[in-house]
Amino acid sequence: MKRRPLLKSTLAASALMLSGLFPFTLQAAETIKVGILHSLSGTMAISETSLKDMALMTIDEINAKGGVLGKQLEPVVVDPASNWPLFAEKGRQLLTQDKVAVTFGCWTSVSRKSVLPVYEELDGLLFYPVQYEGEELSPNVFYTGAAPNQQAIPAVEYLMSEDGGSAERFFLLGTDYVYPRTTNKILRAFLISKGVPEANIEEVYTPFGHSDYQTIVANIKKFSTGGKTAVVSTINGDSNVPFYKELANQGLEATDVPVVAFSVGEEELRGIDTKPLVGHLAAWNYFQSVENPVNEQFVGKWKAYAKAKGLPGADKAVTNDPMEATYVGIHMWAQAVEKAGTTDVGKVRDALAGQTFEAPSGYTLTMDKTNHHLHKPVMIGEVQEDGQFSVVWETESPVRAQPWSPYIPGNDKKPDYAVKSN
Amino acid sequence: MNQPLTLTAAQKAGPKLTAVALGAVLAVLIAMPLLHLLPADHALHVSAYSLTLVGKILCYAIVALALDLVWGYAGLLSLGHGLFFALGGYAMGMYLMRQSAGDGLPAFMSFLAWTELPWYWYGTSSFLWAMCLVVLAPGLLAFVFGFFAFRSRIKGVYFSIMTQALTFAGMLLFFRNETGFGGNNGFTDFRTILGFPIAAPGTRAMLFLATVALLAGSLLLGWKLARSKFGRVLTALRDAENRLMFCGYDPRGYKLFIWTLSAVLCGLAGALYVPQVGIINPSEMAPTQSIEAAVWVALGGRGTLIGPLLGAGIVNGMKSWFTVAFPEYWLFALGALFIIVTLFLPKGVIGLVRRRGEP
Amino acid sequence: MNTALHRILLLLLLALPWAAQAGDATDYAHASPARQAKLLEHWAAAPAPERLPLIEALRANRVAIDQDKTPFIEEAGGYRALEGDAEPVGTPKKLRLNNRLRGLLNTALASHQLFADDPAQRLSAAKRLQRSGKPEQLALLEQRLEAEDDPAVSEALTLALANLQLDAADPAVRLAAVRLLGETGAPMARVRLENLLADEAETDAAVRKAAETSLAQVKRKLLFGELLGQAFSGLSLGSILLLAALGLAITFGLLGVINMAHGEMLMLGAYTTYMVQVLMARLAPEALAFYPLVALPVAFFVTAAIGMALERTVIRHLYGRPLETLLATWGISLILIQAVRVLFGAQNVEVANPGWLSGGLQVLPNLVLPYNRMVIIGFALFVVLLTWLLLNKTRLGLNVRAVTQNRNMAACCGVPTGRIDMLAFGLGSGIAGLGGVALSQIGNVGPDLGQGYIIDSFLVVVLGGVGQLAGSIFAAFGLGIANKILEPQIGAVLGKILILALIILFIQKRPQGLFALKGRVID
Amino acid sequence: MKVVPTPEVIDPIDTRGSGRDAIGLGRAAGEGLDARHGTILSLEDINVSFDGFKALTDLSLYIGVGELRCVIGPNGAGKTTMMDVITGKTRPDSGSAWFGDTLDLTRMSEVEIAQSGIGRKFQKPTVFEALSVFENLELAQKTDKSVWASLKAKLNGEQRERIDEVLATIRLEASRNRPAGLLSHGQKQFLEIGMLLMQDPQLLLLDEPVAGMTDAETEFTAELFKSLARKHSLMVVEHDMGFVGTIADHVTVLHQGQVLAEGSLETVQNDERVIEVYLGR
Repeated sequence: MKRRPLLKSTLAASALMLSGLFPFTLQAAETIKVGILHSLSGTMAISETSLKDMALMTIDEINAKGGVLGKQLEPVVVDPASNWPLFAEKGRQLLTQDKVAVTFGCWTSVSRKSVLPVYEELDGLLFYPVQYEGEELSPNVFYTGAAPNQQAIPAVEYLMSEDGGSAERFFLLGTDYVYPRTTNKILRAFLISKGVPEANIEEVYTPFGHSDYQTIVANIKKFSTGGKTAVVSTINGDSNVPFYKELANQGLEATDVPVVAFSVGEEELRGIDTKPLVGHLAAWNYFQSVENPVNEQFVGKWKAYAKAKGLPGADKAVTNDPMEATYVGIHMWAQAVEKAGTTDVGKVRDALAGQTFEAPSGYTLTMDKTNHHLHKPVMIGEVQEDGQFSVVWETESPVRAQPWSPYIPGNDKKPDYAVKSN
Repeated sequence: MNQPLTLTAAQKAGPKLTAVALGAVLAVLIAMPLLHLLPADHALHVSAYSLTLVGKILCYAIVALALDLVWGYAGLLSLGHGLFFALGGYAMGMYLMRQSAGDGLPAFMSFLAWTELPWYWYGTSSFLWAMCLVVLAPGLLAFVFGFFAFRSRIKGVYFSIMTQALTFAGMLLFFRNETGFGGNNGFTDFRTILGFPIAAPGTRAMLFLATVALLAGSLLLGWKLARSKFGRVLTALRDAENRLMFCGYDPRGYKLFIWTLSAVLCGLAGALYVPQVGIINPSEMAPTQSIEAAVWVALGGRGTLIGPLLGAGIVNGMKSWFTVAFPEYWLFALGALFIIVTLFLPKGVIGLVRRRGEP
Repeated sequence: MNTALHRILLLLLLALPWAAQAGDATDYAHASPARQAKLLEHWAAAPAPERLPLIEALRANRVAIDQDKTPFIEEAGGYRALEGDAEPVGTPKKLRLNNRLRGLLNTALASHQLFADDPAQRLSAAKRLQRSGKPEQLALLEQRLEAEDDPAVSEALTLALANLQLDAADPAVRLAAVRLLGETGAPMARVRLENLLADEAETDAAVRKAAETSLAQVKRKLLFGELLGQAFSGLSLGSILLLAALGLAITFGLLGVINMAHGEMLMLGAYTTYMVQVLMARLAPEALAFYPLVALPVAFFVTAAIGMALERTVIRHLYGRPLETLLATWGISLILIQAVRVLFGAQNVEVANPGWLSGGLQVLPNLVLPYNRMVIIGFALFVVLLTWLLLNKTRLGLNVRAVTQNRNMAACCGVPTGRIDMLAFGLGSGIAGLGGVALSQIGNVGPDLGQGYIIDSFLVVVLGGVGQLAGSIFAAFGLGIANKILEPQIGAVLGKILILALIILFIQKRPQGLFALKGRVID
Repeated sequence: MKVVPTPEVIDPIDTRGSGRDAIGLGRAAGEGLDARHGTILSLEDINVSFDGFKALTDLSLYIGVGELRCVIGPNGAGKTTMMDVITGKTRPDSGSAWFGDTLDLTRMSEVEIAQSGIGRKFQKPTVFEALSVFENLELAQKTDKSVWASLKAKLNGEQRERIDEVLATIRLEASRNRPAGLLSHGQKQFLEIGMLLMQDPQLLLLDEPVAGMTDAETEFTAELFKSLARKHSLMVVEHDMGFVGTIADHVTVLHQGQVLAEGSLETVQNDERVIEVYLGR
């Protein structure tokens, strides 16, 4: 029996490859499959897990009302594990193996960039719920988060206003990746157009997962002696906690140097002791503390859902902007499918243009007729002791998105409608 | 215990059966891309999903094999092979980016407001030069690092930790936007390779076949090396380096050769990986990725040639399946698998298969 | 009883003038934000002691208005009218504050506090006015300086005044102010002096000359503070690295286990701190401030127990196969991370600095040493001492060293090697748990906490020399300080890359680390 | 038992070329090794210290061409450290070490030293356990040892014969294809000696070569060493006085890193200081 070993290993290898070759296919005519592509493990799980849960809740809500086109929605949850190539692979799997009608997912820009060619190639439909840097407009993606002009610019305008503290010096601090870079680039151009001299703008980047902000906070302090200073923070994820802790412990208060953050929401504040942060700011299109009946219902539903499903930390469940964007996105898609009478991507895409939805932010949001972005209100919130934000300023009406920011040279030639990149 | 080669098993099994078994796998692998060319509704059609998935795993298998050459044979555990893999991938990615950018600059550069290509991008629009880079970048880095490391006789855990530091430094460097490799976003959105659209079934099939060829070539190379006196010197080096030195062999040259060769193989695998998965980003250099590669080798059985391939296949196959079947709990399964293998299968899966084969 | 009576009397006294003041609170409540700001500026320039409670209530964000815009102060269980004795119509809504108003309130509060009886309060008010004093307050400050009898407060007031006197018409006054500013090391003084010198803003030659001298003086002082700050942040980073690596110095350095799950022991220590905090908030809220102290032993024993359990079930089988311990512990780490993620959620959990670990000590005008960092430096040294004592002065330590140096010989001498292995691994894990408690006070507490420290920890241990406790200490502080010297020059990312490159080069020179034992090589 | 021929004076010129190939071991001094003055190894004033501990103090030792020298001494006398110095594993703090008249051992790497003709057997038998006995000998064979050569190396008939010969000498023909790890302790000792023979060095350093051997094996080893002497120079470190007595023409006693006594075994054994060191008087 000496001949067996190699044969066996060879067979094992080929069996393995075959299993990848012919995955079992399930056909279910009575449901519409909906893909959910959020990392449940790895570094991005911290942000994306709650979006997955929110998507599931919204799908339950739609199903409870009879589904879409009389069919129940069937969520297909996959875990791309914060691994960017895996996003593309899972996206392809959702489209070709599971044949989902639409996908809700991605958080980081790199994950979106990774799946984008797949969705364009297979003509899939992706709803992306997070604020991002713009500079992209794909016919296969609907962007329900904010473009830079729906978040960053209004926030800086507020800082420059009397109420915001009449800031004249700006410390642009971010994690070194494309969203902070683009945002700061736009902000710099914007500030200069408002007459702020170059010397009054400082741009600093830290690596992912940076946890030692001693030097940077000391530099902010030094910078702030030159005049009324504000910090614009695009620090991502985990680095926020050490940053804010250092800020508080080195005695920089919001009255001296306010920090406005674009990536810190209610969910992130759950992990921070907010007492020393009172007065620091965040700019979003939605806050949990917004007072209106739709939001009351939305927050209530989420809390009940978290409790019912036994989600970790359910007693302290909060909603935030990307969760609202997910919620809005799924509902808008469902409405568009009803309108089109089919889940066919082309028809749904057409039906989505001009679609409206009464959102928890208290506004009726409209999907733009051409540029695949929502018209959104911009709100500035101040951190409160209880980890919530109180809105100190908001736009009078929803703002149309400018995915191609006019502050970036060359963008004036970009069309304001979606075109495939290849 | 430490059999120098799988070959002992292969020799026992008889050349005929080995050839038949290997031939069968090879036939399946060659058939796959051809079946992919069939129309989508054909019963035997192999989907693009399956093809890219298997293609990706084959690339990983080459990495596992390359790692096994240095770990299993020469006893040098590298926790930084992801760096060489990524460098090869980036070299290929540079070419692909130039292809899709046409005469202009790659998109991320215009975004940084750069007006001309940095010097290290020169010539990357030529496929040939890009291929040279695929070999040179990982090869040179490995050579320089190896030269110093082996000169000062860094070995064992020290060597592993240093390689880990190396890949970590590489990751930080490539994450920087100013480095000129697209920062965190890396390279995506490739269109054509050598003028062929990258998503076309024909291109996919060719890339897949190239991967199969590289894997078969690496296997053959590994087999030849392991059978040569060189292979025996490596085994001797692993078990008793001092004795070998007092026999008059200079271990530095041997280590450096196999180490550089392994890095180049990884680079080639990376170059084939990138057009198939469609993205390269610094997270490929994350230390955890390299540790995972070591796990593939250990799981399959190190010091053998087939083992690492099996290991890469099993872990990645499981990963693809688990992340869909039970997304929340797959890490438990993966973690448990590592523990069970190290505790109960010190020789890896291949050891298990062999033991069963013997009475 | 007596004090309560006192308070009521005081309140009555204070209440009297309110009527006369014709309603500052009402004025404020009715004003637009811009007008509110004007009011506050006015109040700051002309403080009236009766207004103090109003300003304090405003600053604490406890003023609300009802539908008729009548101002109320929020108190335990209800609302009390600030002026008169009206009852709220409907539920009063809090008056909104923003950062501008908060800043103005601070200044106004300081103005009012200059009249306080407590010199400490006056001192802090004067110090605040050094930073935010407005020209309109000039007269006020002069008046208070004359009335002041406490020397410390006087000095602070003089300085605050000097800031404003730079714009005085009389060159002699300006000269005195400039000289005075030179005495301080305040960052603000530098800017003021620079502005004075720029663009020929100062015309008097003598003042200019004095300003130049003062500016050089201030700059020197600032530089000194900066360097001290850098040294401190280097030490602080070093102490954090040390705490993160110390447990590994035992499990990896002494036992030879390439413990990839070490980071997760840190993480479990931090989560234990969180649990202790939650439990104490529920069971013993009055002692909540001391939860980190309670968490120390708890975290030590929890992580030590988990470590020992792992040692008995998994690692025990792998001694002598170091590279395989890497794989098994990697698997363990994956499981631990996901377990925490399932139990506590993927999000970070909130671990708050208690009062005594919040804020910092103002050492120099431009140097604040945060309490949590100072405590952590001390704690790191304490843990090092503890570990050293345990390893060198106890029977257990002797046995551990015996087993790690020669397992078979130790077994022959009757040392229960199995038990020693378990205890040593438990000790290493426990120390990692202690490190986790400290880390929870600095950064975030989430499932991935450990992953961020594992590479640094290994580098520290390897750089110091495996098995060398002293080496780890030097390596940790060396890395911390080198990092902080490089960071301001070339940025955080390049600094870190450079450090890694230097480590790789250094290991070439000394392959066994900083503190390797020289000796006959045993094969 | 044969009578041991004790060479009184070693004539360097005479030892070249005469009776070289009795058991086919090649020349005593290889190309490039200049030993015209009759000493193959000269250690002069060697000092080695480890963290303050003086392992060797002003040690001087000369070994003649074709000599068989035994080095004895109590534990910690510095015997192994001396071997480490000769083979380049430890660098002396001061002093000089010459191989022949021209090769400065303190400036050569371990590999260069090995290639120039010094072979070493470790105290603990060290063989390549994963390789077969035959492969162990093959690797030790004197040949081009560069990476490139090893990639295309193929054994020719002559080399095979040579391996077979040594296999016979060390009596391991029956185990030729067994992995070396499966050999007994004594067999490993012989295999390591066999590897030294394959390496064909001018100077052999043998650290406790008969430890763990049976009496018969010890006797056989003694025979082997005696037959090697004259054509090769040998330095044997040994505790077994009986063994030393059977082979040694010249004995050096080390104590606390210094040469305590030198001469014939008899002279040494009668030396007062040696007795004191050994018997602790």
